[in-house]
Amino acid sequence: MPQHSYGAIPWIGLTVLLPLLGFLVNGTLALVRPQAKRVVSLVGTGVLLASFIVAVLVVLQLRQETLIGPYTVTFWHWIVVDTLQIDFAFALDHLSAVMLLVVTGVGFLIHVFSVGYMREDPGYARFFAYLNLFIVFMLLLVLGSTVPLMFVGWEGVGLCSYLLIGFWYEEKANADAGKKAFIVNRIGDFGVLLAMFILWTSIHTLNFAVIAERAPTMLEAGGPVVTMVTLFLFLGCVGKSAQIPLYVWLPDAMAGPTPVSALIHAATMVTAGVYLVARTNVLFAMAPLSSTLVAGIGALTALFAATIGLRQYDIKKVLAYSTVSQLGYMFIGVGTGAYVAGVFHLVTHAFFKALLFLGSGSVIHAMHQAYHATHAHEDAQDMRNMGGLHRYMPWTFALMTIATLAIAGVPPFSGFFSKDEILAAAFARGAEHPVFYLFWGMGLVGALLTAYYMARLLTMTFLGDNRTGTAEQEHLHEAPWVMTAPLVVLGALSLAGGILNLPAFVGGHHALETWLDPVFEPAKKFSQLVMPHGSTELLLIGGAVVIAVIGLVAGIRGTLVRPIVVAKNAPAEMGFARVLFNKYYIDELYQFLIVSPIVGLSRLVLWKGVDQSVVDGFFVNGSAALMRGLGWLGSRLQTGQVGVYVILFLVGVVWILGSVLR
Amino acid sequence: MTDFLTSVGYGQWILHALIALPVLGAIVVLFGTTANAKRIGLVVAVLEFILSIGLWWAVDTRPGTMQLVAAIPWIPTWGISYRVGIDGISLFMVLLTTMLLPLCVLSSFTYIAKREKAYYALLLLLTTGVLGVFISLDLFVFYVFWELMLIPMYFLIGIWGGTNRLYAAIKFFVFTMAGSLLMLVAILVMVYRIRVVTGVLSFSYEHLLLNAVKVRSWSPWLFGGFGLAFAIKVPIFPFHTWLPDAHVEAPTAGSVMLASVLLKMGIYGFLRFAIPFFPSVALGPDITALVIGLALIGIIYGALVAMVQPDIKKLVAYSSVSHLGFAMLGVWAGSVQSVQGALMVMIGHGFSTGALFFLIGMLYERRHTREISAYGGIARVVPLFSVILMIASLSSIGLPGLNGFIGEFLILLGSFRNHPVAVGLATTGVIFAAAYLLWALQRLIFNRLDKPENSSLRDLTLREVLVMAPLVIGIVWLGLFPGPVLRKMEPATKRYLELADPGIHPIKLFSFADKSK
Amino acid sequence: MLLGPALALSAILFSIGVAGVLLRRNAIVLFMCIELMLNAVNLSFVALAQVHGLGGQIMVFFVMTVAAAEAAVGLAIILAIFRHTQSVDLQNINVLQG
Amino acid sequence: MTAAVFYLLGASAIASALLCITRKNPVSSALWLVSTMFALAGIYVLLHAQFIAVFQVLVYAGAVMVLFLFVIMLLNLGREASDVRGKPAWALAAAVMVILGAQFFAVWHYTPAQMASEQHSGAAVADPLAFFPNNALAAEAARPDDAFGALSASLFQNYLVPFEITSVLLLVAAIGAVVLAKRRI
Repeated sequence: MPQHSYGAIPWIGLTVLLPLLGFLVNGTLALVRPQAKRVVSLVGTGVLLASFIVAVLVVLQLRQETLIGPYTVTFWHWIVVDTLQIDFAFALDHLSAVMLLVVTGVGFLIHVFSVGYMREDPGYARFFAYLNLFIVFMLLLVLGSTVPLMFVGWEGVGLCSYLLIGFWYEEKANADAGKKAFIVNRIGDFGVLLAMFILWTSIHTLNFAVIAERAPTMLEAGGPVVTMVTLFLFLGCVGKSAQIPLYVWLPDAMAGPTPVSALIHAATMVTAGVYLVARTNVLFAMAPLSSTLVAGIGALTALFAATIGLRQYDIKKVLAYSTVSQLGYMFIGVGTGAYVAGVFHLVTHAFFKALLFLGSGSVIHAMHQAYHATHAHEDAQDMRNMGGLHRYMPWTFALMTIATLAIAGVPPFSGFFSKDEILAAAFARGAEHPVFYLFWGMGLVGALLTAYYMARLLTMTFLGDNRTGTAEQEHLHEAPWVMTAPLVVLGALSLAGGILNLPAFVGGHHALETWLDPVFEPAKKFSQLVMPHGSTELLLIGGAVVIAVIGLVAGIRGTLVRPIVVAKNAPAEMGFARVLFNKYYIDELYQFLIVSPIVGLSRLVLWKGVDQSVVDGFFVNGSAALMRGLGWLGSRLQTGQVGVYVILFLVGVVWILGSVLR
Repeated sequence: MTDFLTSVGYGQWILHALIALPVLGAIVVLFGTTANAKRIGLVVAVLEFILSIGLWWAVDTRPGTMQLVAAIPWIPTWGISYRVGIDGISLFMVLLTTMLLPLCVLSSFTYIAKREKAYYALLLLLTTGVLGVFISLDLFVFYVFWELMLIPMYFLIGIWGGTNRLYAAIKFFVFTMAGSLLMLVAILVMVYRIRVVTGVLSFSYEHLLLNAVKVRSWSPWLFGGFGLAFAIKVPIFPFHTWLPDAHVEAPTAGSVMLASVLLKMGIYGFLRFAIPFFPSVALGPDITALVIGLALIGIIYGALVAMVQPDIKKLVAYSSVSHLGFAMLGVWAGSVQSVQGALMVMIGHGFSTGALFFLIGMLYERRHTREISAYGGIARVVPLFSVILMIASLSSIGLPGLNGFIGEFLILLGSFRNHPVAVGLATTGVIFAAAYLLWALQRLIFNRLDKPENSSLRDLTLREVLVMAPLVIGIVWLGLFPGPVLRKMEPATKRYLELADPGIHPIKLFSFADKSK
Repeated sequence: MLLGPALALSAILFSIGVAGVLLRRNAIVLFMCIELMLNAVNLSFVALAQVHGLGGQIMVFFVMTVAAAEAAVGLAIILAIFRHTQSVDLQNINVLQG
Repeated sequence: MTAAVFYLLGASAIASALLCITRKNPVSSALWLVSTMFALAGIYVLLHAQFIAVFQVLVYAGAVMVLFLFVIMLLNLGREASDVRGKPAWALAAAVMVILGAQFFAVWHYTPAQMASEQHSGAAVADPLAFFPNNALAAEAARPDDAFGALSASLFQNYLVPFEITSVLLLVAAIGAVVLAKRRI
């Protein structure tokens, strides 16, 4: 790719360098003078703002240039070994531009929010240091030109999520959650590593652009190599984007502060898997089997997570399972080959899910202050203790409603357009492989459940009568403007997000689709997708809207019909509800099937058994004992009886004579 | 820089200086007073390091052959001469040793209280032994230094060690000695057989390398002798039980030198002697299958057993077994990437495990216990210590962007072509590594600060930060800019691969090997 | 030339001596049996001296002197032991037990 | 004629040896040993080793056996309970006797002819005795007149050093015996 001076584009390095500087400054402050909150917040958010502005400039510059391949900025030769040449280089194309904007934009908003949310926390500086470091790694992931460089970002964000989930490390549960997240991610990374090795041995390159070039010619479409690569890549995505079976870490990740959940476990990191599939679209297009698997697992996760979300009482847990479910939708999108729909849903989801999380953050913040004021020890995140908060937090309530309508897929909001496109794509793909009809169906049911549990969340927290307790009520009040302002911005975005990719029948011209076309063009050769249009399209849309409305209404009425009891004396769940509440006992299953056997095996069998007794005991100490035994035997011979010596003597004589004479 | 070095004739005297300086230092330490023993030791160590930095420019590794070769006849009648030389591979081992020495001396200032003079003298002597092994080009001289290295280590563990240090010291000594005696026999038989065939009696490396092919009929046994000695040193799976005991009982500096440098002599021995001498045996189908199998076991077994260790030092020791299993896989996979990956693991492991042992030593100095359960939640009390411990552990589990990843990535990438299944299994080792180290880290610095003694821990002093700084910088630097190091070692690895090709008909030791391949 | 029979006689005497050593518990008698064995050896020396020259006979000289010295020292030891344990029975002289 | 005398002396030697080892009383076994020695002296004479015969009688029978008797008297051992060992010892002795006998019998067929032919790798040797280099010495010694000349010549010429060593040996033995036996030195 010829490197011309493209105005602002060479400044792309700044978007990563600035947060890195922010991390270094905040990091040293955390160690040296953690109480310098003002400086920390200025540096932390300022750096993000600057990086966002640079990103906008770069993207504007990119819009004017019509470049065929990605624009590469090489900083230095990273790993150089004989034929393997990996550079520390950023590749900027339309897809990474979109991600760049989302990461820096939403990132900036969440930084502003956390200035207010984490104000009293002693680890304030450390928190911002980790957040900045996270942005560095996320940008590395998005901008990396080669798979290993992306992998640096990939595991880097895993590390930051580990640090941030276990931010309040005094609690063993938080530290456990952090460790669990990292290890489950590592299982996913195992897949990415193997995919890299197969790629290297088959087509001798790890550079995304070169992969897109060489794959069609050097690899045979639908062949074993391509399928293996894509399956391993997908294993990485399952680990990172919390799909079945590796989703267990995301609900536990709610142990981290809420801005973390918003930034990492809603908007950016978890979407890395979708980005990876989109980035390597050529390979997935060439491997129909794995694409179908991607869509299948996406659909299954969407439905499965939605069911669990129904009976959760912790506000953040509901949102966590909703994220897992929405990610499932994105994978249905990219699985059916409608990469644009997947990315579009990724963007809109980033907006309204971040808004939902931050909104719940404000609610939890308010509840904390209330309980703090009256020294009550209640779970500030349990919806059963909330209720009727719309009187105290009007702004948060309004914005949360917008987000709920968006996620449910009600027409004017962004969620409707992106989710509808995915379902339409699944329906269209159904024509070729009937199994996609099943995925479409599961997606539809998932949409219904999503609408239901989001409505349930909204009513339990904001509507109905207040259950926090009379004393606490006067302490409940709206979050400070520094927290509500980002909410407003996100509200606007989730409201207007749809215009990014307005479908034809509403007069739009698929702006995002045309923008992302050059990126997904190589995949076109292998899997064409004709979107439904005309009557079928209208029918689908109508159905989706009806589903959304039914879900919402049922959600609201369902929760208001029975009086909700305050958390501390709530009756235990019964029957299937208990199964849902305990998330199908998946965690206990994993613990029983995988974790304890491995630990048990390695303690008893490997360490005590093999290492101590066999290798150490038997061979090492055993041989020592053998020598001692022989010595003892020898001494037994010296009985002191002269007679015995004579006999031994004679036996010797006889032996020698015998051997001589033979 | 290079012209300054040539002007001062650096190439001629540096190798001899590197060997002689520690010995002189040891003597001076012994004759000095106990109080300033450690100061002299530090001066000598720093001087040694400064001298050795010049090697980076002086050694021209482009041709890949031995540089700065100097030979002084020692016992002419037996063809033994004191030949030394350095190439791309041994250069980094020497630099690693000389860099760690001052850190070791600095870290034992407050750690060692009794018999300080002997301690620092032995530490310096150990360095001579180690450097000698890495630069000697004469089998006899190599063996002398190999044994010379053993004795100080034995005393370091035996005198300044923990509770049952004698058992550990003796076990370490007997284990290594058994192996090296077999190697001595192999050396002598090889030299003699070659003399019979060629009529020239000489222990020099080039001579033996040239004529090793002439003793083909003996090569399985000779390789066995060499291989066993190096396998014990690496340590490969069945011969590894001395490592945890030696580490647990050794003082901090001792276990750092043991882990970061002494273990690498095993792999260096394979790269320099065992494989180039008898490639047809070493890289034949069955030995390859055997070694890779053992390496795999080492990786996974080491990681799993490390997971359940109550003692943090034993945990890191077993992690070394796992890391060096990767290196062995890299060496035997026989592609440029995998061998360079093995070298990078040798260097990277030196940094990360060295750092871990230093930190554990500092913790031990404060709380006099290595049980993980005795700690908990100390991140709030000692933030700087926890940050450095976190960096060192992340480098050890191979987080991309730090040095651990480079080595392991190259090994796995390079070995995938001809051992795909082995690589698949080895990569799971990466998951277990994350599991055991993070679990230990959590029990150590996170969780609730419930034990009162932990709340009074004081953070790292300036001296301790000075010890850790070079390692942390090295970890980050090697992770982001491995280019210069990789380029410098590439010619040497290419030359090694030329020597180490099994040829058209490799020797099969066990008949079953044919069916399995 | 009585070589054959002489050697046979020597063998028989030697065996008797050995049997004596095995059977008797009395230290003195043990010594005597050893003397007997030595005489048997002397006999074979002398017998073979006919064939191989006087070297054999000279050996007998040396054997005799050694036997004499051995007898002297042996008996002195037995005296010392006797003084200590009042018995010459080999059975209970086992102070050198390992 | 000489053969007959030899067999007579041989038989008496064996008989007295057997009696020597079987007598309970040490004194009688000592005396039977002396009689064996006399028989042997006779045999030496037959084997043309007159000097050795005389030496045997003088030194061996005379000095050594006297010493034995002296010690036996000193310790006045008298009649002891049968100090012969139990059944297993007999069985072992018998076994050893049988094995030793078999081995000596195997040795017996090594006649000079056999030895000579073996060294010539199987070829029959005409005159086996000529084969042995210093056989001439033996022939000369057979001459009756100066039997002692040849013997003393080789003793004091070829074997002078061992001769001196034995004298030192005797000296040491004497001192040793004195130190051991004396109660207080």
